[in-house]
Order: sequence, then structure tokens, then C-alpha cells
Amino acid sequence: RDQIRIVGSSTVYPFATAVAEQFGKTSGFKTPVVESTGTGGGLKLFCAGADENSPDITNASRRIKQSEIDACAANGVKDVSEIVIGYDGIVIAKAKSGKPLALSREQIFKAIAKTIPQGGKLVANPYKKWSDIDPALPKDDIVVFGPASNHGTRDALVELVMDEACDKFPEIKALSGDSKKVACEAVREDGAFVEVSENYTVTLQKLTALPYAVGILSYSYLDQNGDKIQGATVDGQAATYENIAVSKYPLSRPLFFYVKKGHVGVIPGVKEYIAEFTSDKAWGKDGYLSAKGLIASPDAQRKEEAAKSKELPNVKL
Amino acid sequence: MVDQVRVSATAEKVNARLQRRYAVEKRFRFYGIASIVVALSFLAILLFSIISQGHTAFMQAEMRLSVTFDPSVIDPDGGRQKAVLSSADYTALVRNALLARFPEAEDRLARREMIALISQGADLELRKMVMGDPSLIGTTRDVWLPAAASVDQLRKGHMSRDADKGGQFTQRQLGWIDALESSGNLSSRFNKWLFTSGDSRQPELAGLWGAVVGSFYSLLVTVTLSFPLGVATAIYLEEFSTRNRWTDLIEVNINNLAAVPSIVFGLLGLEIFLNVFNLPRSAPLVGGLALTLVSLPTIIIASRVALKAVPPWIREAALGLGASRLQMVMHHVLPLAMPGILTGTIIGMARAVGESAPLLMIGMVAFIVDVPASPLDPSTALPVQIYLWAASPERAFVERTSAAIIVLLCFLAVMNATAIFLRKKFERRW
Amino acid sequence: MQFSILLVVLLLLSAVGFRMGRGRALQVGGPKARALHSLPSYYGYYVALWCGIPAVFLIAIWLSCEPFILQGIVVGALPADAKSLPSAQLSLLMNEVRQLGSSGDYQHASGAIASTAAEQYRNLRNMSFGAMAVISLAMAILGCVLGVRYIRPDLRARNKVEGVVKIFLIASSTVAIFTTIGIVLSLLFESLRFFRMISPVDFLFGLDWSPQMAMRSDQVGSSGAFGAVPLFAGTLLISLIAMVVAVPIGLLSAIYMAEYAHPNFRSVAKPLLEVLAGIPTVVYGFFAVLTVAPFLRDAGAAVGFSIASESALATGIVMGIMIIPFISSLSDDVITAVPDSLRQGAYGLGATRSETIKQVVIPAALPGIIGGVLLAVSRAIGETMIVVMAAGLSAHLTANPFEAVTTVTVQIVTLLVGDQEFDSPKTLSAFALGLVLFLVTLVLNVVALNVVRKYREKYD
Amino acid sequence: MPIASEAFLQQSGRAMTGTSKVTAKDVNVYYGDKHALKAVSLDIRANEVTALIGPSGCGKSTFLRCLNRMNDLIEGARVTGLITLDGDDIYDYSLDVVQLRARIGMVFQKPNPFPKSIFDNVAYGPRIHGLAQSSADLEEIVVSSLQRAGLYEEVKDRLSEPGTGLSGGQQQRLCIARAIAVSPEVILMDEPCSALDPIATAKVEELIDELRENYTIVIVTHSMQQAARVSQRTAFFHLGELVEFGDTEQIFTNPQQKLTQGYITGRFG
Amino acid sequence: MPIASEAFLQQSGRAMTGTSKVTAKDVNVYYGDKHALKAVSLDIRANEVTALIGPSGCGKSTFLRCLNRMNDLIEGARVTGLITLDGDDIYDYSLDVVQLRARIGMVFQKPNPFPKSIFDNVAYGPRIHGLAQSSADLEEIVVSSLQRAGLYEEVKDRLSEPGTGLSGGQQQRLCIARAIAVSPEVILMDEPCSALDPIATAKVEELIDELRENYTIVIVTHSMQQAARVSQRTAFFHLGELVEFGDTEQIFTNPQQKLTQGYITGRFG
Ligand SMILES: Nc1ncnc2c1ncn2[C@@H]1O[C@H](COP(=O)(O)OP(=O)(O)OP(=O)(O)O)[C@@H](O)[C@H]1O
Ligand SMILES: Nc1ncnc2c1ncn2[C@@H]1O[C@H](COP(=O)(O)OP(=O)(O)OP(=O)(O)O)[C@@H](O)[C@H]1O
Ligand SMILES: [Mg+2]
Ligand SMILES: [Mg+2]
Ligand SMILES: O=P([O-])([O-])[O-]
Repeated sequence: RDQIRIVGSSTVYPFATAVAEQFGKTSGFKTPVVESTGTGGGLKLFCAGADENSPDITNASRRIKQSEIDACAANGVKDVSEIVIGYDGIVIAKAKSGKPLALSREQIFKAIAKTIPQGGKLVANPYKKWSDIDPALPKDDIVVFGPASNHGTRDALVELVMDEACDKFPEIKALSGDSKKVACEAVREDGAFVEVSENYTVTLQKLTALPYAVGILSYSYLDQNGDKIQGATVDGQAATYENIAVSKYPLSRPLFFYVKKGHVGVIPGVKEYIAEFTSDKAWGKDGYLSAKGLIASPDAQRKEEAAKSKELPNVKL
Repeated sequence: MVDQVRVSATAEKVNARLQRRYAVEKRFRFYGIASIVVALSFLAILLFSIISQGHTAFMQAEMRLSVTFDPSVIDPDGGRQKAVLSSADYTALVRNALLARFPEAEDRLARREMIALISQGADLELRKMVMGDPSLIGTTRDVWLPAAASVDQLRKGHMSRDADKGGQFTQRQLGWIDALESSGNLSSRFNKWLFTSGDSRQPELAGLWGAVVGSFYSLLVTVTLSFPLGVATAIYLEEFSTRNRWTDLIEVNINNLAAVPSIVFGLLGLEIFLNVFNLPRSAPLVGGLALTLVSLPTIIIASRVALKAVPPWIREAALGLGASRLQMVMHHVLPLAMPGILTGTIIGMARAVGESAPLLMIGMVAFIVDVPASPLDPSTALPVQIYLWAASPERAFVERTSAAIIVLLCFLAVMNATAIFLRKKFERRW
Repeated sequence: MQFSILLVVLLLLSAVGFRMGRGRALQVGGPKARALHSLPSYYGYYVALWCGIPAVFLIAIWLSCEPFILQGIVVGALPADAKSLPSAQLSLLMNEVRQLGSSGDYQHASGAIASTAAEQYRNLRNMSFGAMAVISLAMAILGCVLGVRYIRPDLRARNKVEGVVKIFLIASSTVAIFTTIGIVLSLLFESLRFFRMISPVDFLFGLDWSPQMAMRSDQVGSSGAFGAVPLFAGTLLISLIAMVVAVPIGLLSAIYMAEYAHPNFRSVAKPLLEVLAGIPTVVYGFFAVLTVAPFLRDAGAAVGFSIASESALATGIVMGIMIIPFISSLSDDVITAVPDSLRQGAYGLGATRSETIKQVVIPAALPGIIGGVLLAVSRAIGETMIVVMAAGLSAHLTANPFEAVTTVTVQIVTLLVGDQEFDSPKTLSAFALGLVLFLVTLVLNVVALNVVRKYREKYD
Repeated sequence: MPIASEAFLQQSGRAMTGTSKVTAKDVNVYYGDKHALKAVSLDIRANEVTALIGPSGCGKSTFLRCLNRMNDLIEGARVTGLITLDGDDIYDYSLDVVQLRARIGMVFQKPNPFPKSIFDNVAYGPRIHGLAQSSADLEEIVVSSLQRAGLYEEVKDRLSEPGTGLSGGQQQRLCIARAIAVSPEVILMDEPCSALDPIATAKVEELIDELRENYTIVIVTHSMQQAARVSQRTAFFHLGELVEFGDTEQIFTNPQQKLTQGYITGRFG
Repeated sequence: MPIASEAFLQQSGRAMTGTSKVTAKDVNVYYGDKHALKAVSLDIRANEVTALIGPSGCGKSTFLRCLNRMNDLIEGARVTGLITLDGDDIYDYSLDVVQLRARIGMVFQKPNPFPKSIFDNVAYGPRIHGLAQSSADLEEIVVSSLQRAGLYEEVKDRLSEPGTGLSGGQQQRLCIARAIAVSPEVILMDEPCSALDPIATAKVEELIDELRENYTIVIVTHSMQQAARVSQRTAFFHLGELVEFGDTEQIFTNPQQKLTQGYITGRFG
């Protein structure tokens, strides 16, 4: 194989394809093949083996988990390095033609959780319309296109919204262990939350088609499609470049990619691809990735990560 | 005489109902015409909507800039080494050229807005120029570079100038665009990228060529496999075998395969070709194999019809002269059936060209920029490219999707016209 | 490259064999080759086959065994510590070895072990290729010689050559059977794995479809309900709408074409209708998304209905359009096959055209028409691109055509595009769905084809 | 037998001026360029059986089909001349062809029962023309038609079974029953027995003889014996022309034309 | 004519033991369940024309097609009994059917030239059997075959035009030329004139008479006159059985069997 194979996060997908395209057109190597499988799906493929047919790089919109590092190791993928490429925010988006939303994390939880504490008990989520949650919200049906469990955005959503919000309900706070986890993290399955497992273009398509629908996707999609969709404010903060860059927007998170070190030097071009990605021309403040909606890391962090990308130390949690 | 009475009664009774019966007749006839009109108007609407949406994609906005090929940017140490030239920062050239055009853009925001007017791939064009002719370095040339897709869309009226209505441009940008426009430095030119390059994240640089070549390779594999296999099967069934359980089994299988949903062939390809035989994902080779299975029944059935149409006395005459069965087939039957077989094959191929569901299953939906150089390279195919572009959020891909459909339909039209031509030309009446 | 040279050489050898065989035949054939059983060129083909076929078989077998043998030898020669590496690492190493060995460029080798092994691999591979080339060429030459020696005037060369061709023909005709076996096996194998995790009863009769299960143990995914009823219902709903559009329009068009239309009109309208059948389904999908769905939504809004953008209605209508020519051309066949004597009988009694058609022709053609409609239903059920692009993703159990539903094929595509984990029921469920789809369409096809065939026999 | 011949001429002369049900005058039929029927004039008398004979392709069927305008259905067929039924021009614009065909029934060469029950086959005509007021009425018509066609006894227990399940001869009688169920005035039969075995043929011939009482019958046949057996008058066609027309007996015993003689003695055809 | 009859018997007896080219002994043919040919024994003498006559469906073609094993091609056809050509069993396993058909040529009812040029039509047989060493050789064979078929003068200027462009009679002679181009020993003809007009028929009959000198000919015909004109011996089949076989003259003047007599006097068939 003389062509890099990249899988993983659909959040990072637009950036990875942009870099791949640039890399293919300028480096003399073949253009890498990038597939959008979601962070979890990507890591699964990435860790499935070390052989030629396994991907060289996986993109991620959350950090790798210890369980995944272990799975990798079990399959002979011992040396994996991590590069932080920049930042992103999870955006609660809607078609521009729809009514704008201002949400709190609690309200988001109420809209998408499987069970809701009511009268001291956990009951199946009763909310059908946004206005059922809060009369101030529009009288639209709740239809949320959200990432499925193979997506890092889903994990981030759980961490940043649901885990945070559920602590505000004393009924759930009182729980512990698995039952608390389920109460906090389970998502409704009555059709109001539609799990999208491919990539966010699907979500985007659905949003433009259904003006009342809400989609959970990453900031770059909002940035690139500002003419079509709008982001809701979360806890009073708008999803803007500046807000995310300084983490004022509550749903901010870093983006990564992971490299299979065993493939560096074996598969032609891996090193050069990493170099292209970590060049200022790409991920810098004025780089072409920022034009694609990537929120650049601070200068110092970029420098550090660029240095790391030469050494490729093993990832440590 | 009794009957005579009854007879006239018949005529009278018939007369009494005639008007009503003719009204029913008329209505029924009208339903028939209406159905055809409805069906054909669906066709008309479909074609109209696609052509009206797609024709604009064949032209695209380009911007004329006077670019200075600054040696200090391209090749600071003057070695003219390929590697140096190749990795130079051509974006800087573009930026400088824009700055020279609009010196008023001084602050960072203004520069960002200015840069946003031109395609992010403009530097690649410059790079191509320099790599092709290093003597350009040091000169200043007027160069037509692709404008950003949003500028293109604005000029085509697909995007509002009004920020409230989804317009993406600031007043300053609009001013620049108008200035370029009125000075003749911004105009629509033939969209050569559409026909020469592979896919791209940049709509203005995205092309169909990769998909066309991918389709071509898939089809090559399909033709080389399904034509001989299909014709051989048809010959065996029509000319050699006698009807027995074995041939019945084959026949039942063929008829069923002809009606099996094509996505099932995709599942077969995924499981057998990819998982068992470990063939490469996304490769036209695998796509071609799957499409072979899709088109094989069509070819077999058409070939059998063509063979059946050769009158039996030709066979008798040949055999009566002492030709063996194979000689009879090769010398007489097959040449006579060939036009029909070719027609069937072309129609089967046309079906394969338009097929996408099985290709999704074997990974030909990846984002692939490079034009494949062999049937083993990753690639998409025309219909899959349509599917991908149809799912792309950028507004500019809508017209490109339609344009891709127009191209695909043209291919199909050519193939079918060839088939019809063959059939007409070699039509034989015995 | 080398390989293609070998093939070309083999081809040339066969050509030489052909000439030798022919020459030999002419030589032994006596004056004017009268004594020969077959034409001299058949002796040529005979020798050429002797020359080519064994060699090609050898090459095929050699190439399929070579990687394993080479790997065995290379691994065997590795230093002890490398040999005792865990299998995954060993495979990675071998991977690199192969990579390096093929390129012949050891600069980027990860270590001395790899480059030595690569060197060895490379040598072995060259050797193996050389050996294969030599042996296959030797076999070809031997075949040539043997073939030539077998030639006697009474050798039935033509029968032998034709025997080989016939074997090829028979082998070709089995491809259809192997394809079916392949489909069944590939679907069955993964489906069985799926049914080991999810009971078939839950799958076939469950009312909830929510396949996105947790990927890791520390994650809370959806419950992983695999009740496919909503998918079946959605598929049926869309197919039903498609049929409601296609059957009347297709049937009435066919009737008009067959019974009323002037030949000139027919010769224009019929191919135009067939254009609808030639349009790729992905185009219909795009048409549904971009033109029909928005139109219906707006039209619905105008009269106070809320019609989803991905309504079963829009999808079904477009699918119906796609199926119209299918129904019309099948019905046309069937209607024109109704013997004229029946029509004459009715006209002779004083029936009008429409009475003849409705009361005599259609009843007579009905079995055939039903067969055609069944085939069309099977087509609608299996149609993929239109629904993937225009139908919904969420599994609603509803009969309301204004709502979005999802279908079996949509789920197969969503489950298999992107990440594939062949150890999770999520991915495997796609194969179970594929199996159901295959079986349902199979039954429909068998029934429909039988009905149509019976019908044809009745009037042929 | 010159005497017989004279007698014939007298008869014939009388016939030409007698009570004719259908008359054809100078009828030409063209199929596209093909001139299939050439200036045929002929009259058909009520309550008689008129046989049309002649070698294959001579235009017998063509002429027959002119009489109830079945030729209208053939593309490119053109009819000139005058054909009248009870004195009315049947090609007149004001005449309705549906009504005409109800008045002039037809039985075809190959039995062509509809793929319906025996009952529905016979009831079809009365139904579309609205001849029955009630279902009892309809049943009466069906039964009496079947009776008159001599089929009732054979099928009375299975009226609801498909007509296609009957034997060839029964099917042909069913078709005759179907034709007479609309009480036509004239029945045209185009080689009604050619697909039948001798026994079935005999039955149908017998039936034709009975029907003659109430109907005017025109029958095309290939078999001269049959023409001799069932018809009162015979017309001999050759290459689209009416060669000879007259009393059956005379035609077969004393033909006036060489051609006719050649044909009936089997010298050609 | 009892004397003639006796003479016939003597002749016939002699024939059975004479120089027969092809002999059939107790040949039965079944098409599936249908017993189409029943225990037929017959011998065909060299350089004679043997005619097979009989009513339609009696098995003439079936018998003819047994002789060059064209029945092998019909699904479900089964042949028992012994047929020899020059003493060799033609159904013997070791016998190559292709060679057999080169030795026993066939001409069919409907002229069936290949849709190729006249030259290629005639040259086809010699080509596949390798009868010509050079193209000059081949041309000679083609020309002489056409000459012997009496067609050469008519087509010599247009040998490269398609054979399908000839008239029916010419086509049939072309087919005969094509058959004799492979120099067969026996030529089978299945109603070779039934699609031809009288003039073309006469030509073909004349040709058959000439060919007899060099070939053994078996001809199936519906026309008794033709059988009488061209054949030396005649076999009469009925319902799959060989009813009578003998000298043509005798068969037509003094048939031994009632059936034969009935047939040749035109009482049935
Ligand atoms: N539909 C048609 N189109 C063109 N020519 C026709 C058509 N029907 C009949 N003919 C020609 O008109 C001539 C008379 O045909 P017609 O069927 O009347 O003959 P016929 O006497 O009934 O013969 P047969 O005894 O074979 O039924 C024939 O030459 C026939 O080829
Ligand atoms: N392929 C076949 N399958 C079944 N039965 C056949 C087949 N060919 C002929 N027969 C039957 O065998 C019998 C003899 O047929 P054959 O063709 O030999 O008759 P024939 O004497 O040549 O008649 P004709 O004069 O009509 O050509 C007939 O009853 C025919 O129906
Ligand atoms: Mg007729
Ligand atoms: Mg015959
Ligand atoms: O970025 P994700 O696709 O993993 O959400």
C-alpha cells in the first residue's frame, strides 16, 4: 500500500480532507483516503490490527480512552501517538429559517435524556415539544439529529452537557454507580433523538430540510454553513470562534489525531502528512484550516504539539 | 315473425344505452392519454429541473490578477530545485497579488475578507504554472484564477447580497466584487476543473474526472468479465444443453439474479470480495466485480433472446453439411446473433454505469481526490459522486450535482443510442 | 511487469505450438491431408491448449500458494527473538518486510532485522518468480512436445478442442449458481452471528429499532433494540405509495399504447417512457430531495397539512415514477399477447373498445399483469438510492404518508457506510436485514416469474 | 344438365330481386396497396344459409368482415362500394357500428370463448347491450341461447365453470350461443368447423340448419362438401373476385364458369 | 396386371440382396412417448433415387433424418434399430457424426442458404472439412458444384452477392450445390420442391435426375407425380409404418397394399 488511510471523527473530517487534498496536490505522494467513521468507530478500526490493511491515522474529537488504548495494545498496536490539532465547540444548530433557540444545558438534557426525574421518580421522557420543557421555547416538536455512539461528539455531549446537567437534579444526584450513569447518559429512543452514525453532512442535510429540527454537530459546520444554519446559545453563550477559543462557550473541546507509529516509515508519506498538518500554513491562526472553521490552538501549544509530532511519543492518559 | 319483433327490440335497447356507453369509452380513452401525459411530464419535469439547475455549473467565476512571481517567495536561493519550487508558499503570491489590487485592505480582518474572495486552491494553479515553466519566476503576469465558490454563487444569483437573506459577504467584499466585475477582472469562464480534476472540498475545484475514470475502470472490469461469461452461458443454454434439471436450476438462478436488489450484490461484494478475498476497499476492481454480477443476468437474457432469434434452419443447414455444433455456433449463429448480443451488453453496461447502491457497500463512497491510475486504486464512480455531492452541504455543489447528472445522462444517452443504432442497423427479418 | 512478460511469452509459445501442431498434422496427414480426422488447424489448437492450459494452471496455483510459503520461510529465518514476537507484531514486521522487499528500498527500514528479512524476502521472491517462470515455460514446452507427439491422423483433435471449449461454456453457466450461493452464504453467515446475539423473534417481531449500541463498556449507548418491524412497515408504506402511483399510470399507459395508440404515437411515446427506466436511481433520489419533497412540503403547508421533507409520500411518488415504465412495458407485453381472437369475439358482439378492454382483455391478461406488479413490488422493496437520499433515518412505526419513515435498504446503507465492526450486532444486523430483503424479493420473484410464465404458456 | 342450369338461372334471377336481407354492391376492399376484393356484388336472402367458398386468400373472410364492419379494426383496410342491411347503408356515417354488430353477429374460425364462466360468456352480449331487465331475464336469455345452440344439456350443471374448459366443438357451440344471445338478425360464420373433428362438425352443421329458421346465415368454408350440405346458395370467390354465385345445387352440379368447375373438381386450390 | 406384380416381386427380391448403399433394419423412433417410426426396414441402393411418400405426419422426415443422424439434435428423440452406410453402423459410438454428415448431405424443404455470399455458401462445407488445399482449389470446387447444380451460368457474375438474394428456385439449387460441394455419397432431400413454383420444380427435378449418376439420393415428396417422375424406387409410409416399398413403376401402377392404393388414388391424405 502506498497510500495513507485515515479514518475517524467526522468533526475532524473536513480538516483532514483539506490537509489530505493539499498534501496530495503538493507532496508528490498519493492523496490519502479519508473516511468519516466517527471517533469511536475510527479508533475501533485503528486498533483492530497493526497490519497493512489497518488505518494509519485516526482522527478524534475526544481523547482516546484507556479502554481503547488497551484494545489497541491487545491487537498489537502498542505505539500510538497523539497530536492535538485545535479546538472545536459542539453546536446545537437549527436551520436559519427556524426559530432561534436559547438553551441551558438542563433544557438540553430534558430534551434528549431517556428518563427525567419527576416527582421523585425517574420517568420516561415526557417532553414532546420544546414548549413542554419551557413555555418560552418554541412550540415545535422535539426532533434532534445527534451523533451516535461511534462519535466523539456524542461522548463529549454526554460529558459536557448530560453529566453536568444531571447533577442539578437531586433525584439523580442521589443515585450512584451504574444506575446514575444510565440516568445521566442514556438518550431517548422514542424517535425524538435520531442517531446519525455516518457524518455531519447527513445532519446538515436533515436540518436544512426540516426547519424545526435541531442538530448536534461541530462548530466548523456552523462556520462553513452560516448561510443555512444558526447555532443556539448555550447557557447564554453564543457559539462563536472567539467564545470557543477562550472556552467561554461551555461546550468547547480539543480535537486530536492518533498515529500508528508502526506505520510511520512503513507506509510512505505518513511523516510528511503529519508535517503538513502541523505546519502553520495549515493549522496556524491564518492557515487554511482556520478558514475551514478549525479553532487554532494557542501559539505555545501549537509549538509544543509540532515538536511532539516529530518525536511521536506514546500517548499517556 | 315473433322473432322479427324481438329483433327490432334489440336494436332499440342497444340504441337506448349507446350514448352512455360512448361516454364511458371516451372517459376511458382519456384516462389512457392522461396517464401517458402524466408519466411523460414527470420525465419532462425531471429533466427540466436538472438541466435548469445544472447548466450553470459549466461556467464558473474566475478572477484576473496580476501576479508577481516573486523569486524571494518561490525560490529564495535561486537553485530552481523541483522540491523547493514544489513546496513554496504560493498562497503568499496570491495574497500579494490581491493586496496589490486592493491596497486599502490593511487590517487582518480586511485581509481575511479579501482572501476569502479567491479560491483556496488558487495557489495550486500558480504552482502548476511555475512547475511547468520555471522561467516565469521573476516576471509579472495577468493570470485568471478561480474565484471562491461563494463569489461564483453570488454572481449566478444563487446567493443573496443581503446579509439578512443568507448573504455571506460584507459590504466591503461586495464593493470589491463589483469593482472587479466592472473592470472586467471577474468573469465567467468555462469550468475546466469540472472535467479535469478529481473531487475536492472546494466546490470550485471539484471535478468529475476522477469519478469518470473510476467508472471507466469499473466498467472495464465488468465488460471483460460479464461479456464472455454472459455470452458463454447463453450459448451453453441455447445451443448445447438439453432441458434438464441442471439447466432449469441455472435458468431459475439467472432469472432470480436479474431481480435481486442490487444492494444485495453490494453485501455479497463486501463479504466475499473484501472480507474473504481481502481485495482492496474502494477499488474499481471490486466495484467492477459487483457490477458484473448486476449486469450478467441482463446480458445472458439478451444474448439468449438474440440466439433464439436466429432461425433454426441456419443451424440445420450448417449441421447438415457436417459442421460440428461449435462450428455451427461460431460460424453462423453467433455472428448473426452478435448485434443483438452487443445491444444487450450495452444496455447491461448502461445499467451498470448508473448503479450505485452496491458501490456504497464496498467503500467507493470515500472522499477521493486523486484520479485513479489503475483499477486497484481507490476511486469513486459517477453515480456515487452524484450521491456524494448531493449530500454535500455547500450550495455550490447543488449545481455541480446537477451537472454531474447531466454528464451521466449524456453517457447513458450515448450508450443507448449506440444500442438502438446497432439494433436498427443490423436488424434482420427472416 | 515481469509477470506480464511471462504471460506474453506463454502466449507466444502457444502460438508456436499452434503452428507446430498444424505443421505436424499436415505432415502426417498424407497427401492433401486427406487422412486427417480434423482440419489441420484443430491440431494446432490442440497443441496450443496442451501448451497453455497446464502452464496457466501451474501459475495460478503457484501464485495462490507463494505468499504463504514465502512468509513461512522468511519467518523461519528470523532471529529467535523476532520469531517469538507476538503474532500481531510479527505480522507488522512481515508487513514491513513485504513492503520493503517489494520496493527494494531499505532506507526507511525500522531496523536491521527488517532489512535483512526484506532482503531475503526479495531474493526469495525473485527466486520463486524465476522458478515459476522456468517451470511453467518448461511445462508449456513439454506440453507442446507431447501435444505434437500425440498427433496422429486419427486423433480426434476437433472433438478434443471442442471438449475444452464446452467445459468453458459449462463453467460459465455455473457462475449464476455460484453467485446465488455466494449471496446466500455471505448473508447467512453474518446473519447467524447476528442471531446468536439477538433472537430472531425479537428481530422479526420487535417494534423498536435503535441499533446504535454503546461502543465501549464505559459508554451508555442506546438500548440496541433490533426490532425490524418499523423498517418493514416503512418499506411497505413507501412501496405501497409507489405502487399507487405506478400501477394505474403504468397500466393505463400500457393499455392506451397497446389498444388505442396510433403506431406513430406509440413509436415516440414508448421509448420516451422507457427513458424513465434508464435514468439511474441516484438521479431520482436527487430529484426527490431537491424538487419533489420541497414542492410537497410547500403544497402541504399551503393547504394546512404538515408534510415532512422526508415524507414517505415524496419518496414513494418518485419511486413510483421510476417504476411506471417497468409496469407499463410488462403490461404492454402481456396485453399484446392476449390473442386477437378474444378481442374479435367481443367486437363481433358489439362491444365498444373500452368494454372489450375492461371486460375481456384485462381479465385475460390479469395473471400476467399481477406477475408484473409483483416484480415491480420486489423492485420497490429492494430499491436503495432513492430511499437513502430521500427517506428518513428514524424508525417510526406509522402509516401516515406525510411522516418520515425509514426502510430496510436505508438502514443497510447507514449501518455499513462508515464504521464497520464485524463483531457488533449493529453491523451484523445489516446482513440480517439483507437476508430478509433477499428472501422476500426471492419469493416475490419466484411467484411472479411463475405466474408470468404460466400465463405466457397459456397463450403461446 | 342444361335444364337444371336454366332452372338455376331463373331462381337466381328471382333471388336478385327477392327479399334480400343484406346486399353488397360493387364492393372493393384494399389492404394498403393490396386490392383484396374486387367489385363484388352479392345479395344475401333472409332465412337462408349462404356459403362463401374459394381457394385460400381469395377474399372470403375479407368479404364476410365487410358485412359487420370488422374490417374497420384492421389498419390500412379501406372499403368502397355499398353494403346495405334491410336497405340501410351500413357504412353510413349515421349508422352506429356497435349497434350494427349487435344486429349482425359473428362466429369465428377458432372457437374464442372469453376466459370467463360459461354463463358469463353467453351473458356478455346481453349485458353490454342492456338487453335484460333483471337477472332472471338474463338467465332466461342465457338458457334459451344455450338451448338453441344445442349445448344446454351438456353444460347445465357447470354454467359457472370457465368456458375455456370445454371441448373444441362445445366451445364453438358456446360461441354460437354467445352470438345468438343478443338476438342478431344475421350471423356470420368464418370457417366455424375448421378446427373441429368430424363429429363436432356434424353437430354444428345440424345447428346451422336449425338456426336458419330464425336467422340469416353467411358461412365461409373450405370444404365444398360442407357448403353443399348446409347452404342454400353458394358464392365462389377467386383472387378477390366473385366468380360465380347461385343456388348451391346448381353450383355443385352445373357450374357455369370454368374456374368454378376446376375448383369444385379439385383441380386446384 | 398380375404379371407386372410378379415382376415386381422378383425385382424387389433382387433389390433386397443387391448393392445397397444404406440399409435400415427394424428402425424405431420415439419422440418422448410418441412412437413416430415403427420397425422400419428398408435398403437404399447406390446411384438410384429412392422416394419416400405418405400422408402428412407419417414419419417420412423422421426416417430421412435418421439416416444422417439429424434426429440427434431433437430433444427427446430416441432411435433404435440398425442403420448402416456401406455396412458400417452409423449409430456406432466410434463413428463421428460430423464425418457421417459430410458423407450424407442434406437438402431441406425450405431453401436455407446462409446469409453469406453465394461463393461462401458453397465453399463452407469444403472449408470446414478441409477439402481444398489452396484457394484455387476451393474456387474450382465451388464452380464445379455450381455447375453441377445447374446454377453456375445464372450466378457466375455475382458470386460475391448474398445467397439470400436469389429467387426461391435458385436458392434451392444453391443449397444443392452446397451439399454436393463436400462430395457426399448420399444426398437426402426433404420435400425439396414444395416451396418452389412449377418451373423451378422442373429444373430441380431435372437436376436430381442428373445427380443420380454420381450420388445416391433419397427424396421425400408430397407429390406422387414427382415421386413417379424422379425416383426409381418408392417407399410408402403410413402412421409411422412402412407399408410398401418397391419399384416406383410398380408402386404406382400396381400397389400390393390396399392402403397404398387408397393413397395414390387420392382417396385419403
Ligand atoms: N390485415 C391484412 N392486411 C393485408 N392483407 C390482408 C389482410 N388480411 C387479408 N389480407 C390479404 O387479403 C387477401 C384476402 O384475404 P382473406 O383473409 O379474405 O382470404 P380468405 O379467402 O379468407 O383465405 P383463407 O381461406 O386462407 O382464410 C389475401 O391475399 C390476404 O393476404
Ligand atoms: N420434434 C418432434 N417432437 C415430437 N414429435 C414430433 C417431432 N417431429 C415430428 N414429430 C411427430 O412425429 C410424427 C412424424 O413426423 P414427420 O415429421 O416425420 O412426418 P412427415 O411424414 O415428415 O410429415 P410432413 O409430410 O408433414 O412433413 C408426426 O406425428 C409428428 O407430429
Ligand atoms: Mg379466411
Ligand atoms: Mg416432413
Ligand atoms: O467527531 P465525531 O464524528 O467523532 O463526533
